[in-house]
Amino acid sequence: MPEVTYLEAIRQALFEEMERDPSVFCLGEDIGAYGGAFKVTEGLQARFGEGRVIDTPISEAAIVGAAAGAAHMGMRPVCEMQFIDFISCAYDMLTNYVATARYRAMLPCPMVVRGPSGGYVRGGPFHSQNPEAAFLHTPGLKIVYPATASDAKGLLKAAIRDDDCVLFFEHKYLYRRIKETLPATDHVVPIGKARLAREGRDLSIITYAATVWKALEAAEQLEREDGLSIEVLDLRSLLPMDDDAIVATVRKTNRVLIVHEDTRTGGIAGEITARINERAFEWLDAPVLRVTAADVPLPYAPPLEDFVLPQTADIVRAARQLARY
Amino acid sequence: MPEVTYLEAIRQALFEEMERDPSVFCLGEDIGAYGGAFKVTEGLQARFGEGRVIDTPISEAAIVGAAAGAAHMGMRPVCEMQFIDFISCAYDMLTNYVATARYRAMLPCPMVVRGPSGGYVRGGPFHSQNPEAAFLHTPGLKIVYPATASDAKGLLKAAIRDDDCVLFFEHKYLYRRIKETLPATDHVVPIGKARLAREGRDLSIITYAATVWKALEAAEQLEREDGLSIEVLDLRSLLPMDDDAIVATVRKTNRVLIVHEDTRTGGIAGEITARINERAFEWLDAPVLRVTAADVPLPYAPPLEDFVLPQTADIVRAARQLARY
Amino acid sequence: MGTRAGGSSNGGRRRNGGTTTAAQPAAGAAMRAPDRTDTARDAQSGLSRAQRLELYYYMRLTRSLEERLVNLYRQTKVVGGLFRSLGQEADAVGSAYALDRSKGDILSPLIRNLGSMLVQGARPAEILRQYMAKGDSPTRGRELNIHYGDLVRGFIGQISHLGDMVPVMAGVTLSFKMRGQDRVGLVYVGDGATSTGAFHEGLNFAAVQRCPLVVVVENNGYAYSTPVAKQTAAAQFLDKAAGYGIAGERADGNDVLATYQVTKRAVDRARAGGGVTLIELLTYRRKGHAEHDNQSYVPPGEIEHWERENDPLDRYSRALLASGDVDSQELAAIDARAQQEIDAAAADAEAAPMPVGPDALVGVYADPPAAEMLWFRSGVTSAVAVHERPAGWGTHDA
Amino acid sequence: MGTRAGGSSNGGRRRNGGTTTAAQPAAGAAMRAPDRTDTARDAQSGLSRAQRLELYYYMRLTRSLEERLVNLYRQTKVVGGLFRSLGQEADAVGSAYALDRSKGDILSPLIRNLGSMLVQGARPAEILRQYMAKGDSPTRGRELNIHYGDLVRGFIGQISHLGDMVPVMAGVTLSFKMRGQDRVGLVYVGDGATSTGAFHEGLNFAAVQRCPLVVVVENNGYAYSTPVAKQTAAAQFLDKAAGYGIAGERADGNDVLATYQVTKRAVDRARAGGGVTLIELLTYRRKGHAEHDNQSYVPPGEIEHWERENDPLDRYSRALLASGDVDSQELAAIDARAQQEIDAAAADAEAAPMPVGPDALVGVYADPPAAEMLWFRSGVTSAVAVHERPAGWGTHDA
Ligand SMILES: Cc1ncc(C[n+]2csc(CCOP(=O)(O)OP(=O)(O)O)c2C)c(N)n1
Ligand SMILES: Cc1ncc(C[n+]2csc(CCOP(=O)(O)OP(=O)(O)O)c2C)c(N)n1
Ligand SMILES: [Mg+2]
Ligand SMILES: [Mg+2]
Repeated sequence: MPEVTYLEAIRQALFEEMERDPSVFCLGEDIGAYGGAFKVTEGLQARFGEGRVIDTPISEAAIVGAAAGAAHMGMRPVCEMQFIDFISCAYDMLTNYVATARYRAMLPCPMVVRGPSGGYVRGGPFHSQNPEAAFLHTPGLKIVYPATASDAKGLLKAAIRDDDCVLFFEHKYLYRRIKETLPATDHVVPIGKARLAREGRDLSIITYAATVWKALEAAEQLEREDGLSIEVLDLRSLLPMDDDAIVATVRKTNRVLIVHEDTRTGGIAGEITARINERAFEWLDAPVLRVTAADVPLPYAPPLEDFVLPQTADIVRAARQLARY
Repeated sequence: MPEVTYLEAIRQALFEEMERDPSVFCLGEDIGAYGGAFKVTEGLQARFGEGRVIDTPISEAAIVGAAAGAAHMGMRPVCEMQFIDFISCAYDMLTNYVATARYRAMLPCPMVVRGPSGGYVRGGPFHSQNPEAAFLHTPGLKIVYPATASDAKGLLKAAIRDDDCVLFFEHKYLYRRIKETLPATDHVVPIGKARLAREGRDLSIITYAATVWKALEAAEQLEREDGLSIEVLDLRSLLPMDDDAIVATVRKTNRVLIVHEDTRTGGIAGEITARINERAFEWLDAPVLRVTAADVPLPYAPPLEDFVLPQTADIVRAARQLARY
Repeated sequence: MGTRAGGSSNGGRRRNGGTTTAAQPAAGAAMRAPDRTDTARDAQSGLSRAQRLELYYYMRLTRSLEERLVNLYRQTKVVGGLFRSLGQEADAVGSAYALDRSKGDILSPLIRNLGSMLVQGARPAEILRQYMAKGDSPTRGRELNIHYGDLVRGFIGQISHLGDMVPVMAGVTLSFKMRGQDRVGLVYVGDGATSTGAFHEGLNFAAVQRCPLVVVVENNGYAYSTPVAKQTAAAQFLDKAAGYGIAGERADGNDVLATYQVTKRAVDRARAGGGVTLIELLTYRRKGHAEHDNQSYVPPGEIEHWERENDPLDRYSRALLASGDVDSQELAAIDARAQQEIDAAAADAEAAPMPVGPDALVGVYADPPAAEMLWFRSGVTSAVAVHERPAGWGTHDA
Repeated sequence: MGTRAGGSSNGGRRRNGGTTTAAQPAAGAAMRAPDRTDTARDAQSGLSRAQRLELYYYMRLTRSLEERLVNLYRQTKVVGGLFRSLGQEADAVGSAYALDRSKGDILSPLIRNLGSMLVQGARPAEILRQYMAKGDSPTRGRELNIHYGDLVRGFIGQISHLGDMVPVMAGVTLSFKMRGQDRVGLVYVGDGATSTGAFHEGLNFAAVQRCPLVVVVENNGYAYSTPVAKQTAAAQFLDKAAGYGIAGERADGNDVLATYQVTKRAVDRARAGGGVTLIELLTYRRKGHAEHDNQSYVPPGEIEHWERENDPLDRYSRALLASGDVDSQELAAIDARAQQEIDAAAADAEAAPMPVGPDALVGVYADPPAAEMLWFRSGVTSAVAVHERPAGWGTHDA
């Protein structure tokens, strides 16, 4: 089996699910002949036709709303946001209409909203966002944010098969930078289960998406330079969150560093910290600490973006302090 | 001085600020002759004219966007969302345009977005929301959510005078249920400072908005029935948050219960817990615990709403457990 | 203005069909009077006598049901606000009647479209239970008033956020097109809702995709307190159609037959692959936005004028009587029958139990099936201590 | 179609005014040739000879500046993507030229409206610094490309989210009206951006308020890869005007004088209290959405056709020469002058320093003036260790 990129893994999942299930279809801006801004849907329209790979007007609320309507009728739409930053235009539709459909009206709403997310790519404040925290407090939605090609494929397949709406965030920094050989069989990764990306004894880093790789890099350096054994937990699913995996790693290492790329205040680290407090307080030998972006819109210039976003060096520095605590 | 309600206090703030500063104006749906769905702006148009109290079409994104444009030009607009639930329609405009204006473009954007928020009123899933968590991770916005008539007036005045955008959430359950004699002078409450609503030694309840009253009720009961001395910290400002006040109460009582009306997962309690971990971990004698709504859209029927939202009895129960820890 | 004869027949329509049961007598069953000329078609509308009486029945049922709701509201048996469609019954009933339930057409009503839901098969007992937040109401007490739906009968529950149902119905009808189904969708928006971004995005999306969708703009003069002149600078909502490249028509929404005809043409167009039609129906909201609204913003005499000159039920019963093949006893019998149904439904609904607290945790997701019980609630079924119910606790103000 | 003579004079216009400085020679200064008939008005446009040459200058400056940006982009000196307006220079320049800076008119450009910003006084050095993310660029390295503004010169920085500038400009111009100021606003939207909810809400709001606002829909055939037929079913964007109850006009956007005239009429209407005008300008995007876009979706020959038959600079220089009062040497001198300005600006911009990390924390709020330094960063000014820069790190793909 050849290695495939994170991006290619996503494309494979779309292809395979569309082949498998005629109710799956894609809609979004420029996803047809052009194949999408990042070419994720390249070749899909050629294979499945204009009827199942639909170029839409620039209207994210309509894309999401129309997907919901089609989903009620038994379809399984996959919406692309050209950049995930534009999901904010569909915020009302997602949080009020889609998320509540089953609960308030017994309407099934199986759909996926996916799109390129995250920074580290000089995209500036409107092409680099991490929207997970904005949706975390909306019951009725699910949120996944894979860090590996294998998880990208497996989670997207699970998302498409899920009977509720799944927000599928793709880290654009990873699109073409990571490669992996994928399992040959129909590869589905269950939503709601974290992945132990590295085993360790001294300290746990809990993270997801692009910063998983920074955490792993930091872990290696800390092992090499400080002899520290670092565990890295890749959450993969943010809603629902894998409490068991979180508690297990806290019990094991008793020291937790949460790393995420989103801004500090109101980022998901807060929720994780609260859960650790509630479920594993007695196992903590040190405060749960956070390495995150600074509380500013993400700037464009490389020195500014580098300064605002969490870097491997930051994780190393923070982990050293926490290990010494 | 006669006692005034929370609602009347808000109206007074609007009147006084519009009298004081000709650049202050109001816009929103049905706020003119009708005086708004809850009559908060009653009498304003009669006093200040149609030019300064503007009935708009039903378009929250336009209301907020137009306010931003006017604010750039030196005006100080106050937007009403008929129910705060409709702020979701302006989510893009607020988080992307307004919040970043100063940072990305050196554009001043002094404006207020206010509206009736919160539950306990049989409003169902779309007339009861608490949107604070959706905006907490957006640097550039400020968020206040007063619990008393005096704070409602003083914080709204501060919000109108603030040089950035302030989201001013009004709890509709409190509108006509609480009364207070207000200070006679120009009463401004600084944004970013919490209020010690009750002093205590054994346990701290950190909360804001309507649940402040439930916490106070619980505190009385706990004092009476269990002899517990409960401190109640009313945050008032959620962004920026008063870290010093939070740390001070943790150091004093060493036990913290956070109470909020919003859903549990992704609610603001997570952020508060993280800050306590970072700043006062050594002072904790017990895990930080949360009393919140359940993770469901807020249902309409009284038994369901009562079950989902945090009640005084819940706070009592939780505080007892935490005190015993 | 919808006065020309609709060229299309209503042959495919089977109203009193298999969806009614013995326990729930068929709506309109009273109108079957085989000894009369039931099948004679009205020249303009193409509707049979039975169908024209059925329209009357649904309009009467709408009005009487709302009147009953007012009584219940005054008795504080309605939990939330009460939203009337007084004076707009023709527009909701006539437009919905143009759909074909036997084909699986789907409708998305708004708060003033109770009549349209009744046409699609909603039952008074459901409506009453909804308003009273009963545990066996269609939404099990989770949602307000007429915010509920049933895909089998062909209507979808709205949410409060105005405009949002337009994109949703674009998607519903897109699925009809994708699957080659012979189905049509109809979505209502108020004059106020046309100002929303969702209305625009959804309508444009449907127009480009040529979805089989009818968009009915109910111009009832006001959005809450805001008159149309403050909602749009356009001379008429019909003028929006060209901007989306779709067909447009305007009709007298207080004339049930005209409303039916204009909608029927649009439904036929949609079914024939002709895409979206925007219909502006002119009507008037005689009651406030909700029961608490005192309508202080309405110019004096305006409401009385509409009540006197343009009540849709008065107009229609006069027209039926003038047509010569209906007599006033028949209409009185329909009125009585509607009343009986409502009486039975009200007794039923009042006796129905409220939901119990833990029901609230069920059904947010297919998987997991229920939300976690809150840690401080384990083993507790009633959340509220008796003393927590403050005076004034009750319906919200707007 | 903008061919009738504009009745209005351009008397109030003072282009080369007090905002230019010795260090920054006045744009257009080269065109002052007092020995020629500078004040002779063109019959159709009402523009003097000097003004007509100024239009040429701005169009040339736009094109040459973008060409320089292409060079810099290929040298990887541009940090993000590069967005061209090749073939659309006339539409941006001609429309912006209808505003009156001396009156404080304000314009909101989009990504293809570099020309309009130059007209309002933006300087090549600023543009180059922006694209290179320099620390002394107008946004200090915080925002991309031409996303910046200056209220003094009268243009407002866009954000990426399409449509959002329409409500914002509704508010800007609402403030003009509230304060009784004699000012006008102009906002651009692409054919694609007309599909957004924000466009609709903002336009409707401005229409109802009769704001002094001109909305220019630049119909350049595509939104990224999406042709207009997939964006709207309307025959023309002009058809949207009636739906908002506003004035509408359509013009040839590749004819700079026609563009100027149609916009001037709208500006005059706005200034006279006549409210909003929607203008559709027909043009063509000859380059891809951004430099990386290979335009595979464009039918063969289409670009070449527009290049050959309808290049706005070619057309305009031919027209100027044909008018008889301009000769080719004059145009060549303007070309050279534009080139010199760009050369100087580029040298300047390349030499300018990048911002430093901690600058990022300043200025989110007026108070507090800076965000908190991250705890793990205290005392650290460079966040990134050298080995962290992976291969391929660089500009994003779209
Ligand atoms: C997006 C949004 N904003 C505000 C409201 C509050 N609201 C509820 S009904 C209403 C007026 C609706 O008027 P219209 O659309 O004309 O419908 P009508 O009530 O006249 O049938 C308003 C402003 C809402 N439901 N949704
Ligand atoms: C709300 C929103 N959705 C998607 C995008 C991504 N996007 C950027 S430019 C563009 C195409 C714009 O087309 P048009 O409005 O015609 O402007 P043009 O580039 O042709 O000038 C798209 C889809 C965006 N910027 N904003
Ligand atoms: Mg209305
Ligand atoms: Mg375009």
